[in-house]
Amino acid sequence: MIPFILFFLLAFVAVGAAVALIVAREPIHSALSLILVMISLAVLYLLLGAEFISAVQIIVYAGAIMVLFVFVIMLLNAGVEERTDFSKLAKWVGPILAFFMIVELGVWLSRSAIGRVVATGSPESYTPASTVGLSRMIFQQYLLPFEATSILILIAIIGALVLAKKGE
Amino acid sequence: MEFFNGKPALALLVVSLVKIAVLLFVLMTALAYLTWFERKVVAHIQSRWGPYYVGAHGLLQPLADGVKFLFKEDVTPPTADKFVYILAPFMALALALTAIALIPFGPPTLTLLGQPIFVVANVSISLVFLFAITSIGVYGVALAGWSSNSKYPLLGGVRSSAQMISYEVSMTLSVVGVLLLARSFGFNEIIANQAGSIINWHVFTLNGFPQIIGFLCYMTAAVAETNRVPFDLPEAETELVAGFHTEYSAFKFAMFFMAEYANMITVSCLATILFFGGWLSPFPDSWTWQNYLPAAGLLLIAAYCAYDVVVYMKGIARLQLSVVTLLAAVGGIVCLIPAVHPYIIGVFWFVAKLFVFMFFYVIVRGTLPRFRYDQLMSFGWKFLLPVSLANLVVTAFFIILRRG
Amino acid sequence: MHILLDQLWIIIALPLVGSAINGLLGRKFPKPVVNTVAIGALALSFLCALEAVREFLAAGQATVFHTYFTWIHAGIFQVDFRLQMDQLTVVMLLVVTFVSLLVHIYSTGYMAHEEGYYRFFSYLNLFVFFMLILVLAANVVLLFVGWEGVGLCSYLLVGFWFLKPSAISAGKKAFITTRIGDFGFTVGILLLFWTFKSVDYVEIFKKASTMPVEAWGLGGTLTVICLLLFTGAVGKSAQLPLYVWLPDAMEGPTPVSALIHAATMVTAGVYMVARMNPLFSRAPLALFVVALIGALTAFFAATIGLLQTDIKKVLAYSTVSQLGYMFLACGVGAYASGIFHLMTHAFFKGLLFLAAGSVIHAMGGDQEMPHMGGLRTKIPITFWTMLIATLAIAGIPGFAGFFSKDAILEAAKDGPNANFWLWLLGVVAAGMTSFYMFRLIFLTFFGKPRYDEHKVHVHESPYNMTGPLIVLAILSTIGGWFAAPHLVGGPDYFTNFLHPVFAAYAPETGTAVSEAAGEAASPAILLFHALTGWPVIVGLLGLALAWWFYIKSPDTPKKLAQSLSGPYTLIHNKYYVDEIYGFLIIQPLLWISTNVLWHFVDEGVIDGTVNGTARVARETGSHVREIQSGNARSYATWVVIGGAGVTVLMLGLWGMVR
Amino acid sequence: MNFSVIPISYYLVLSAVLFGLGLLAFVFKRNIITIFMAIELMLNAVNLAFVAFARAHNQLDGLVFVFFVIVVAACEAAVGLAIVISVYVNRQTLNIERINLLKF
Repeated sequence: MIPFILFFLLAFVAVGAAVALIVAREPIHSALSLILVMISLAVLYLLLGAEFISAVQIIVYAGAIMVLFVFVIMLLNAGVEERTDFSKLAKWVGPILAFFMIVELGVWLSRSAIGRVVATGSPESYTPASTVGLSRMIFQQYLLPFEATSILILIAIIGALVLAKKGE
Repeated sequence: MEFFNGKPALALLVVSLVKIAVLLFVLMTALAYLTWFERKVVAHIQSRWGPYYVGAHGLLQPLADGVKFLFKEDVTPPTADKFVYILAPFMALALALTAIALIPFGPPTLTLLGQPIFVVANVSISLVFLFAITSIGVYGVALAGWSSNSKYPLLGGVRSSAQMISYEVSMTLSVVGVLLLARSFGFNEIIANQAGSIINWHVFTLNGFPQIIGFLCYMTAAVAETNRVPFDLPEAETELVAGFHTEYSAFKFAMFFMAEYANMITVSCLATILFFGGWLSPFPDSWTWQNYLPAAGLLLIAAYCAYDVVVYMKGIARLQLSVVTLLAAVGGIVCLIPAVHPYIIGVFWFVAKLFVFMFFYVIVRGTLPRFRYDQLMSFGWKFLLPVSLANLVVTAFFIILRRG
Repeated sequence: MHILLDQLWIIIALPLVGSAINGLLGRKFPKPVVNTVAIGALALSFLCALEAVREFLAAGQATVFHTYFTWIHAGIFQVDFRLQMDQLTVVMLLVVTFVSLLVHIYSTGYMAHEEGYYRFFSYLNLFVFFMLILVLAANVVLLFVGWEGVGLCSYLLVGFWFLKPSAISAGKKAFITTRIGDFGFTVGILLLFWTFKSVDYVEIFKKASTMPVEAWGLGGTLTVICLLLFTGAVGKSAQLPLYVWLPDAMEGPTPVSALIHAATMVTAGVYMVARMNPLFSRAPLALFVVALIGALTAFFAATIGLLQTDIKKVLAYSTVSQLGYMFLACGVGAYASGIFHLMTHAFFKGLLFLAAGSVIHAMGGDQEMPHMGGLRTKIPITFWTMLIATLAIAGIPGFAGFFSKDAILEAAKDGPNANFWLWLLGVVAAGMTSFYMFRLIFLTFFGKPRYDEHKVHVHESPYNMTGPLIVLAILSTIGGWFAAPHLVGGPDYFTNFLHPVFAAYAPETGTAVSEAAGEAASPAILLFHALTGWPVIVGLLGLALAWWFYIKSPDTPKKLAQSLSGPYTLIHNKYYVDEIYGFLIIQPLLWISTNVLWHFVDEGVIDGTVNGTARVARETGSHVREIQSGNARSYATWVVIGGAGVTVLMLGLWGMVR
Repeated sequence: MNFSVIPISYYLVLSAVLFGLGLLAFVFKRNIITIFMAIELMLNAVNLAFVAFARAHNQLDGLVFVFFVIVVAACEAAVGLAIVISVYVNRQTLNIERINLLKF
């Protein structure tokens, strides 16, 4: 009983925050609601037994990326978003399609074979291994992708520097 | 997910609530008196008396402040973004307090209804969660700065967010060395890894690589993380009036204030746990006399207060101080009972170490000047980060050497 | 223990290396270095060839095959880089490497003052490389590689003085004319593969040897194949009707003419026919065609040779006619004799060209015989060597040409598929050969000088030119004595040596076999027959006639020319063959390519298509670009549309899956 | 309390819905930064799906992928925001519909 309540509570928060992100005119509010989404997702990860991921989710997403967003928003301080509608396509077709996709994906995922699985195996068998096993996987099985991402980060840093540099 | 499963939910709930209540009370008091302590020390550094008149040695000053904060008019700037403006201080304080819930003040072996007494949230990877919480802590400051919708706070907010991000990196990195030594994210394991005596503490340990450099990096970053001098640019009075909380008054201001001190406590606790063996005593367990140290300390305080009462104090102050004396004496006597020892000793050492760090904080504040912003940034990125990275590499190297 | 017999590729590789070094780096080299590289490579190659041959003989002349790597492998069509070594190869190998070596040495003197010295030698080496591939190849496709390669080199070398328009056009002519033949050759190869499902000699011959000898009249696959292959030979070896390129090819440097257009390349056709003897032997019609074309060419070219005044042109036509002889030999089934004549011809015709080159060198580049005369005393070495060569080609007894030509005519007279008329043509041609050759000698070396002594300073060539002359002179003298004994009833060493090649897959009614068996008459009679045979007689007749015309009474030719002006002009203009070809083939081709290919196909169809495509693209673009509104939200919407589409698709697929 | 009684499909549907909302924001918002946030939202939804699948199979690969996704998101934010800043410096607006120089 309690798990379901908890789940639905979090799901509600997440969806609500996502909606808030859309309706908010103030970028900061959008950012805050996005942070809320992320946090609730982190808790959902806890329910799913992925402690470490949830922590990382908060640290990196909420703690770093979103701070970056907030920082930029504050730096530019560009004020509220103006609701122009130059693109008729986006105005009419976009939302409809998006809703369509929500329904579509929802139906599809819920009815897909994996969807009916109730996660087997008790969390104990799953969780304690997760941090250790995770690191094993990253540094052994997925070492190459890992290094690749590190290079990607390097590139991103350089790119950001180049972009931010004042035109000499 | 030791959060939930396994143990009977009700017991969990009850015990947790009790623990939270106690912790909150202690913490609030501690925070209040921390302000008093700081003011006193700084005053003496600057050869002043500091708070003196409200209660003996100004011991009631914190109460007075609290009352003042409560009853002052709470001004909200009309142009402010109300929601965020109100949200910010709550966020700051709440997160600051939540972080402390993860700190184990004493040995996990002592349990109540199957729940460890000295830690509120007993998580397996507590360190990561702690960082998670502290990493969101920045929003309080940043949002406060933004929502005030006025230029100084905005600058403060921008500064703080940038500063936080910059120093969080080196903070985390400087800690990784310890993780390598302890091979765990859990505080209990980390502390257990330092068991024995002072020579096994991670700062000094010789199995692996002494984390002294890591500790220094951590401490620096921690000071920056808590926006304290010399890194208090978000609230640099001389440049930004009062920085991010310029527009805040009354209780909201107080919340920021408390949040700051709570953060100080948190990072100090973290330093204690990671580098200084948490609640472990510096002496080998064979030395049984150390069980009487807490009692001795309290009795000493009692003695000093008694002397003070008799010699210097006059009027109401004499009465107040004698109450303190009485409390200290009773505490000391209670601590003499062997049955109580196991419950006290850990906490005693923990608090003692914590106190040292607090003192350090205050002294730093009293002595060091403030950085310039570009200096701050270049220091963080060009010095602190490389050093902590180097520390990490060297540590890993030595550990590999040891483990063959 | 075969060292080089197992590593045949070395023989081939060396010239290639030399060519590469000279061609890529030679520009900077001083002449000695270029010489060292080119000649060194060839000398090594020659030595290796010798060693290989020695091992071959030591190993009891068992045919050797070596596959070094697979070149093409597609389905059943497999072409290996496969080399082989048998008696025929031995002969060709030695001739090619040795003559080329001599020519190289000669060239160092002849080309000494030319631009692009390194280029010349690079080409020359390259030519040798391809020629060796052609000779050593163990399958038809590889042979074809060499075949085309030498064609290319011939083109490059004929057009060596690429600033001379005539040289360029000559090169093109050579290339294109041979290409006509090569077309047939290619088709022949395809047909071969289609028939025998393989391009490897051994495979083909094995399968072929199971086939019966085809009847006269068209129809047989083998006949068709052989005719097609022979077309290639006709082109390459300058036979009727594709001989026209060879005389023009004389535009190239004389050593080139000597090596490529006398000694080696042009004989590739003969070699090919001989190599394919198992097929030809089973296609009597094809054989007859070969013989006929050969005889006709021999006669025809000889007639033209009679009246040429350009010293090299004379030699060119003589080459054509000699090649005719070789084909005649193959045609009448006397492959061995054909190859024999090929060898001797390589010697004396190479010698003739080189000597002619020396003469031209002495005359300071003048090639017209009427401007010469009386050079006998001034350039003795050249004179004597050339005289020997002439005696050889004229078939004067004792010299190389005598034996080979005699063998051929004998085979034509009373060989297995003898034919009187072919024989007759051959004999007449022989007579004319000796006539125009001695005419050349007399005009060039005898009589009184007809050139301006003050302008032209005649001088003997340096040793690096005369040396090869002497060597070749010796060879063209003794080169024939391999075959000598059979005149006195003894064994014909040469024929016996080649016998395995031609006997191996010969049909039961062996054509090649009967070669070896001389008649059972007494040696003396045989010798008498040979010496008083028609070839000798006509040879001496030609000599006498030439003497009469050009020494005794030099004005006879003019009178004769006036009296029979008709044939004279006809022959003098080479039967107007070039003009006829020009009218019949080139003009129509030009017309077609101008009006059809250029104006219609290229401008109309191709350009139309291309421009049309472009126009369509532009039109589409100008409308489609409306979509690119520059509004990122629209783009985002497009992205979403795409995503939705994909999701729908996957839903559908997933629906199918379950 | 055992939390694996919740069927995976719940999580999946939730992630689908979040993704869709992200998509909606992606086409609906005009502020570049907000659009970025929309993208982040979508990434998060995907992450949720990943974690759910990982749980369903009791395999950790999904979590590893989440890591990589987070890293990529970080890079994207860094570069993207740098771009946003330079755009704002040049055009004094964050409205994506006003940044429309790049058209036919």
